[in-house]
Amino acid sequence: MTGNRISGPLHDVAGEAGHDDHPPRVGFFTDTSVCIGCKACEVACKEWNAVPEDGLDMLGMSYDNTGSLGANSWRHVAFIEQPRSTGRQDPGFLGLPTGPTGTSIMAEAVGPRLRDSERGGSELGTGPLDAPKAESEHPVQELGMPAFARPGDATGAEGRTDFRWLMASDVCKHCTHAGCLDVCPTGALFRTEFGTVVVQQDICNGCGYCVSGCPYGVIDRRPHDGRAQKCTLCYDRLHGGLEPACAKACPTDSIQFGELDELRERADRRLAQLHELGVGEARLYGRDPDDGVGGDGAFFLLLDEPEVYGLPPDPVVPTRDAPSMWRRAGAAAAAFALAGVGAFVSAAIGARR
Amino acid sequence: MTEREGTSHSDTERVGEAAAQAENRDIDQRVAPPAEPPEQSSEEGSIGREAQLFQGSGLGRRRRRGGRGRGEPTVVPDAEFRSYYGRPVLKAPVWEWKIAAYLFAGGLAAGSSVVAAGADLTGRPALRRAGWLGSFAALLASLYFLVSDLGRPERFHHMLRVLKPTSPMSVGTWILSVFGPGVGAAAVRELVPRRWRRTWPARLLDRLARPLGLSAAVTAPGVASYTAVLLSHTAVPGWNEVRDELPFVFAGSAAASGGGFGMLCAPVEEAAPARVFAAVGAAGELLAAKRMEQRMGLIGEVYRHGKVHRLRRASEVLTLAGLAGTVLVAGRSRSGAAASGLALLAGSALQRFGVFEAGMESTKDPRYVVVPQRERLAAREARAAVAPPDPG
Amino acid sequence: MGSNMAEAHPVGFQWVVEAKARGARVIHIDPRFTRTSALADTYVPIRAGSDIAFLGGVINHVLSNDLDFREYVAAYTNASFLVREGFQDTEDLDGLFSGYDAETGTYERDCWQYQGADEEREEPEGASPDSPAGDDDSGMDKERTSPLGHGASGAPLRGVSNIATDPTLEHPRCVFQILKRHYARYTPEMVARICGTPLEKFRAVCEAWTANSNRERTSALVYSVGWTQHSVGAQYIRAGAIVQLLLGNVGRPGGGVFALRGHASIQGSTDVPTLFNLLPGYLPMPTAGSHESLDAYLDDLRSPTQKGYWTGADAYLVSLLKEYFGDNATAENDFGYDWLPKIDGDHGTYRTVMDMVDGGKVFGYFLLGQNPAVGSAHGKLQRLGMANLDWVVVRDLAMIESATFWKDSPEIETGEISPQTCRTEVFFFPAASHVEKEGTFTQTQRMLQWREKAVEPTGDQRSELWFFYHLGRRLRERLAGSTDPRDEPVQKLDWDYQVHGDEPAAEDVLRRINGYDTTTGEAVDSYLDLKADGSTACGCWIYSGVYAGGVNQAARRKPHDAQGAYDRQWGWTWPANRRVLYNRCSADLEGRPWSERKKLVWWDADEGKWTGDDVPDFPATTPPGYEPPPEAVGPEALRGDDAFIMQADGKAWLFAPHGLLDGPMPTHYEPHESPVPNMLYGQQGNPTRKVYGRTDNPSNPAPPEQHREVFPFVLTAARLTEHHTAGGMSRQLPYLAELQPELTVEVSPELARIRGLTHLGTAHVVTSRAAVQARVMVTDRMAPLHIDGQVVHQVWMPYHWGGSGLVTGDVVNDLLGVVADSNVFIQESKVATCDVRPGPRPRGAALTAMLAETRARAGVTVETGTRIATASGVPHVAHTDDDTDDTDDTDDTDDTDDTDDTDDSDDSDTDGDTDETAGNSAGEQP
Amino acid sequence: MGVRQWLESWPVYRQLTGPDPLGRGAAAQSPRYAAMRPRTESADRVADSVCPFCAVGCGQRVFVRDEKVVQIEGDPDSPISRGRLCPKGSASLQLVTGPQRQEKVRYRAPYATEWTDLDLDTAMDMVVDRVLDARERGWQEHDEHGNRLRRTMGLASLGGATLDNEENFLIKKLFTALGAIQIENQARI
Repeated sequence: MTGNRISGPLHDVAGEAGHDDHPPRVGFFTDTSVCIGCKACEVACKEWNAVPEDGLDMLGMSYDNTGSLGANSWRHVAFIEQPRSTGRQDPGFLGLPTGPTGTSIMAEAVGPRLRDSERGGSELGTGPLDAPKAESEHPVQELGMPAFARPGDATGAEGRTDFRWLMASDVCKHCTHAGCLDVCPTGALFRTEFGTVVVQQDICNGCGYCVSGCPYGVIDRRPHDGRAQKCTLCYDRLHGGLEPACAKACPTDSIQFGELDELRERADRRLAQLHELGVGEARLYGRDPDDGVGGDGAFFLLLDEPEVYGLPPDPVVPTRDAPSMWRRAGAAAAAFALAGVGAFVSAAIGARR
Repeated sequence: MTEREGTSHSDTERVGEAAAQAENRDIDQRVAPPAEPPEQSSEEGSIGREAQLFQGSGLGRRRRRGGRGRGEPTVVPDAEFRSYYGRPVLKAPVWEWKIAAYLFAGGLAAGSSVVAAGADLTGRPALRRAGWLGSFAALLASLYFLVSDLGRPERFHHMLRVLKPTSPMSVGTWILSVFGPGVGAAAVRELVPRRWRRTWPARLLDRLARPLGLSAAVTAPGVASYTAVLLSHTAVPGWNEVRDELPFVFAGSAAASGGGFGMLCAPVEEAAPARVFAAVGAAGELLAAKRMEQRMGLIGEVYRHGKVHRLRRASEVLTLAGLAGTVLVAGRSRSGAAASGLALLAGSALQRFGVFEAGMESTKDPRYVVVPQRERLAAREARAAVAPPDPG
Repeated sequence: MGSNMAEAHPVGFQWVVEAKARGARVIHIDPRFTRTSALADTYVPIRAGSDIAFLGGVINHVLSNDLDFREYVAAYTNASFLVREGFQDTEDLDGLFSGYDAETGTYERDCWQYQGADEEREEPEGASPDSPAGDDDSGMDKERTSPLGHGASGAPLRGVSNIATDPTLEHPRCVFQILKRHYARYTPEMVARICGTPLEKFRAVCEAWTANSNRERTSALVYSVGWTQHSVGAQYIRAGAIVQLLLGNVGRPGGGVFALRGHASIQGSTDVPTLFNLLPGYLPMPTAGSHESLDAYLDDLRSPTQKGYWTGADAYLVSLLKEYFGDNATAENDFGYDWLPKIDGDHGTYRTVMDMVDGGKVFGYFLLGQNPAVGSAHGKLQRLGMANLDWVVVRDLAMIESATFWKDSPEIETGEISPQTCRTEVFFFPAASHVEKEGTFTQTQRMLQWREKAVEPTGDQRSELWFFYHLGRRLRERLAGSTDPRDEPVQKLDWDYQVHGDEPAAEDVLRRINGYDTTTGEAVDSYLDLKADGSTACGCWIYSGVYAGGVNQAARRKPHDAQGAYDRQWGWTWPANRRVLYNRCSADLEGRPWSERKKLVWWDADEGKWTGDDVPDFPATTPPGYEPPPEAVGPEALRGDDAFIMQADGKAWLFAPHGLLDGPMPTHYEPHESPVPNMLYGQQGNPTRKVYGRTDNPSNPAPPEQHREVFPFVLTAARLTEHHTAGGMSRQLPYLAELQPELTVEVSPELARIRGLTHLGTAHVVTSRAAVQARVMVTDRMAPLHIDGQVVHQVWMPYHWGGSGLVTGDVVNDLLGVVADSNVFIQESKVATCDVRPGPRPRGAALTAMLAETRARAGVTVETGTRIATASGVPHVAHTDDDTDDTDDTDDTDDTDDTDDTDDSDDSDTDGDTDETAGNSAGEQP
Repeated sequence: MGVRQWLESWPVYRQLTGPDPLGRGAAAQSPRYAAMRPRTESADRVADSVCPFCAVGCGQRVFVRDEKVVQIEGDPDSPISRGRLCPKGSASLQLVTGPQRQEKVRYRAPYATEWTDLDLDTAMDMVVDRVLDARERGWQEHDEHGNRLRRTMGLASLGGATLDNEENFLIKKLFTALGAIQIENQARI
């Protein structure tokens, strides 16, 4: 019960939260190197938790039509197309008459248009719904094109050769120090005996503070319902000794559920194995108990920088700075009080004078 | 690029293989060039910039949009920044304008209560009456804003289920629940019609009002400043990054608005303390805000552009004008006092809306999340490079 | 190759991922970079429709470098058999084999026969259920009969013991040498020219594949409908099988040719067929003329002198008739054989639909969980056909496009259909779902798994079992008093199934499919128990054993972690619960495993029988070195090394002397619609492909025709993980619809630039049949190819969208015309040519006009694409009329594996290393 | 509820008296969440099934409560799928319980612009009439060479790849007895 209660490594999260005789901490290890992007996790989660559909819109982000985690999507599979290859993969397009990579085209079409939506595209299901204006107005033109480009037209030094398609299933991180949980004023968010973080739907009054408290942009308030929603790591299933729905469904075991200590060991072994195989860019994300959130209960093996997957590179639980913030606030309050007292005292002095 | 890749391996030591690390760098170096869009040259202009976007920059947009708010050159080189299709990393706060209004109303309630309590103690009945009534009205308004912004307003009372030191909103709720009754009692006493004053409840109220009011005034500094922590204690870059100055900005703003309200409602002769309070508050707010702007890194962009910039510039002008008016004319002219008070009130309100909006804006572009964190990591790595990690 | 396993069979792909984790190398050969490619070690691009050239290149690599598994090849394949002298190869005839008749577009196939065999000439039949389609109408009247009359039995051969062989494989006319010559020009350079596969990539595949195939190691080959849905589809699979046979990868653990099929029981609906040319168990439907009597039918089905288990065909058919007609089937009336209707040509679904369009031939149509308005090629033809019927019965879970065509098909907009003028009566019957009925599905590895009923269906929802049982009951009541002989079979039908309430008992049906002794009523234990004397009844002989011991073996569910390798106590796999077919090949000639690492079954000399981890696929007590007496027939005639026990000669066929209509060896032909000429031969496409030259079925021009620049791009279509086939089971579900909400067309950045397409913009894809609108997905995953010095672009579309459901879109299948493989009548829907244009497509009359204009510009007439012979030395005849050219046809099934499929994508996996990879591999690996 | 009980149910009280002073765990837990169990536990029965989508044949377990399907998930015992399901398989619950499921027979008369309802029994009889009529009209006893055909071309059927073996068996058997030969399914598509 001492130390690192609000930040830093903390071994016994559940115990710290007052759970005596609690089971071991559990979590997810998501090995994105074997993710096939099937989205079974998204669907299995929704079926089990009766999470509503999050919008039937096409987002144009490769095969990602979910966009992000949110109130109505507790698992989100990211798809990233990149002009490079992974580890021992051969360059897929070597020797083809390719031009420059077009992977930028998607982001160019998607990113700028997100900003005009109300919350900048951070809510689910927002994206460029309509065809780009300039183009949809194109008349249907008769194309007197020659059928084939001449050989070499599209070749050259700039030709793309390497390609890889990263897929990764994102989920609530169930942080050791959870920003959402810390700021929740009702106790709706709580640390379970399994060390996970869950919103109690019978308590939440939808203040929305947790939405801003989360350094990963995971939790969100569900429109029309008004309550905050996120992955519960299938709290009900855990009570029954079952693994969470997403991990159970995952066809390639990209999503692994288990005791966190064991998962961390497994992840370390997997990382070493990939490094041995020449996949040098593999790295673990959220595994480190020394990070800004004390390590994640759900952590990942990634093949690129976290931000490429839409993850913050160095998240910090805001609570870490709470003491200093309160000190500053205290000073400001003191100044305020002093000003108040001073005002009347000075007025009194002035009046006497 | 290599360096950046390296930093991401915060656990390379854990891997424990220098060789593996070298290999990583090797690989990264090899694959890096194609990852960079070929057209870096300036002639490609916006296209080249947009090309960055596929690794996700929101910069192109910022530049264009920034045009409205006179875009200054950015500090961070583009190539450093990648994101997921330019999608935000964080969720924009779900809070609406009501929360900004709450910030203002809460500050006003706190400021006014201090003015009222002081007036009570120093025998300034008009100022006292105005103060308590203003404080109470602001308090009611703030409660309305707060509750109606809830997803489930009928569950407002769940706020009192727990007392969480880690939750500024919980702390604030409990502060308000001490502050509120005092203000209420004092204000209600001001409202008791003359003909009821002799009844025993009125007499009881009369007796209790002062201590209760004073208790409210004692908690008022907390009410005035906790809202800054409320905003800063989030992952929202536009709020979190300004955590050191924001309490002073908000406390000053609360004082300015409380004093300003006193100036607006009370006769000049009674309002001297209100003027001082307002002036000190306004000055403090302006100084703190200036300091805040100077210290901000990349996040400063959101404060310097667009709607946020306009709101806060207007706030600054109004507060400055109010301050000048307070010092120069409010002691002599009732209308001058009223105008100054109004200017301060408006300035305070706009400050809150501006800061609120800055937070909203800062979540919409992943750059504000990623770049500072990257810099932090780079700095950490640099430190680590200087002082090799403890082998333990 | 030809399979996008990670996307179309994600859960099966877990075994690939696991194999990869254990060190297997995964190679994906596909026209586009898919989610399978993303997980593969090597992605190899290929032009859609050029797989035989690629595989032929691999065969050439193997043969010209002596990399074949010689012991295996010599012992278990027909490599050493000599072919008749008159045989001429495509090398000699500009892409044709000897025996071609340009008038009919068919082959006289006698000249492909072995030397010494079958001198009297014979009708085919006789391959195994898992061996190449057998048929051969040589000697028959081509105008009228068809090899369709031969079920899946391979080819019957007479005088198999007389076949000349050369064990040294040196004789110029031995299969091995013929094969070598046939593929000699399929050099890596040629492969690169035809397929667009870079030379180095191709060489790498060859090296990986051969290096990983030997005594110690095996490689698996996975395909799906990316191989079957071609005008040369059956030969694609043959080509893959030849590679695997040459490398010794058939019948061994971790080897094989895996067909990943697309529907829950599509394998079952082929085994217990709802197919026009088959009776259950790959017995052929009787053919008019040649199968006038039971004896004639049986004689045609198997030769009394051949080897293998097809000699038991009499028992299989008689037992089927006993099941059909019960006590009414007697020896005296040939067990009711005469009551079976006869076929005489192509009665496939596309032929039928054209008959519907033409009117006056077909009046009523049942659609049973199928949505042809979206899911079949040339959707417009499908819808116009249905709109020209008297009535349609649709049975489905949800309202689908094929039920509502009269009010919301795309033809409403063009005025070709309107509710006020459409006379078709439509009955929609809500169907019970898979949890509301019990029964078995047969999955892609031939495993039957029983489903328990979880809940009762609600309202009018009923199972198909209920519907057809009661439809039959009512029909029988109606016809009970009839004296018309044509009603006899209905009257005589044994329709007496057990019922639970009014629901027929599926277990009883399954028991009778399994077969039983007609005197005792006891279930038989295997097809070896079936008799030709009427003392047994059996609905599907290959399923015999599924109810062995009176127990529903398909319902067995012993947990996989509670039993050994091969999970033999989970479900039941036909035949005989055998998990790996032809597993005799896993042992060497002496019956010893080729290696300890790759052992599966072996000869136990002490016990005097075959044993192992799997059920041995060989006569249990026939020793490895056994030489049968010359008079032996059937199973007794199998030598100790005749591992392919369903083949008439006991060998795997590198060269198919019978059974295929379009050649004894796979040959690269360009797709029906192709942007390039065939670089190997003057013969452009499959010279026997089934074309339907009709004004409502136009083809885009292909070389040597002019104006192919109007449709310069290669179009291919396939599935997405997130949807299922025509969308009836996925577009209606919010959780799936939201994952892929809109129809897209995927193009490379290069093509986008050429055609002015913007990401997320709208474009329309145009063929001579239709224009289909879609959102543009510009992606690096698509890449242009160098084809013989030209840059060829490919475009890809998923085909799941239609007019109903939560998410809707144009029907991609409308883009396709109907042209089919001559062997199995599967349409070529994996490749066509097209144009892509920016912006939305025209609508209504403007659409019709645009298409007409486009056709005119391309010079498309009814003859376009129908001159199927283009080789020099033969007349180039247009085959336009669809009436009488029913000459070529067949049955399905293929070598070493299952056959045709559903709908899917192109690509493939060659999995190296030890373990099998396919999802259909039931279970743990050794 | 006594005052004491009420007080003890107040998390603040539990914070002050229990091991969770910060109110982030045990103290904040609601009774409902403390008692939460997986809904599969309360199923009346579980049926072993097989996924109806593709041909891999993944095992499914169907949980039933009050004669309603409440959950469908992978069967971990299956050697084919080991309990896993793809997105389509995972959506099976929605497939069988969703509002898209039709429950009533619908009938569209010739030239009608809308569906009408029809009684199942009547519909079956109407289909019987039509089958007999189409069979009659399309009947072919012999071909032009006098060979026996004994079949009808008036009827066709498409479908079966999504159906059970037993169902396909009856379909083929009945149609064959009727003389209908144009019986096809997805296997040729």
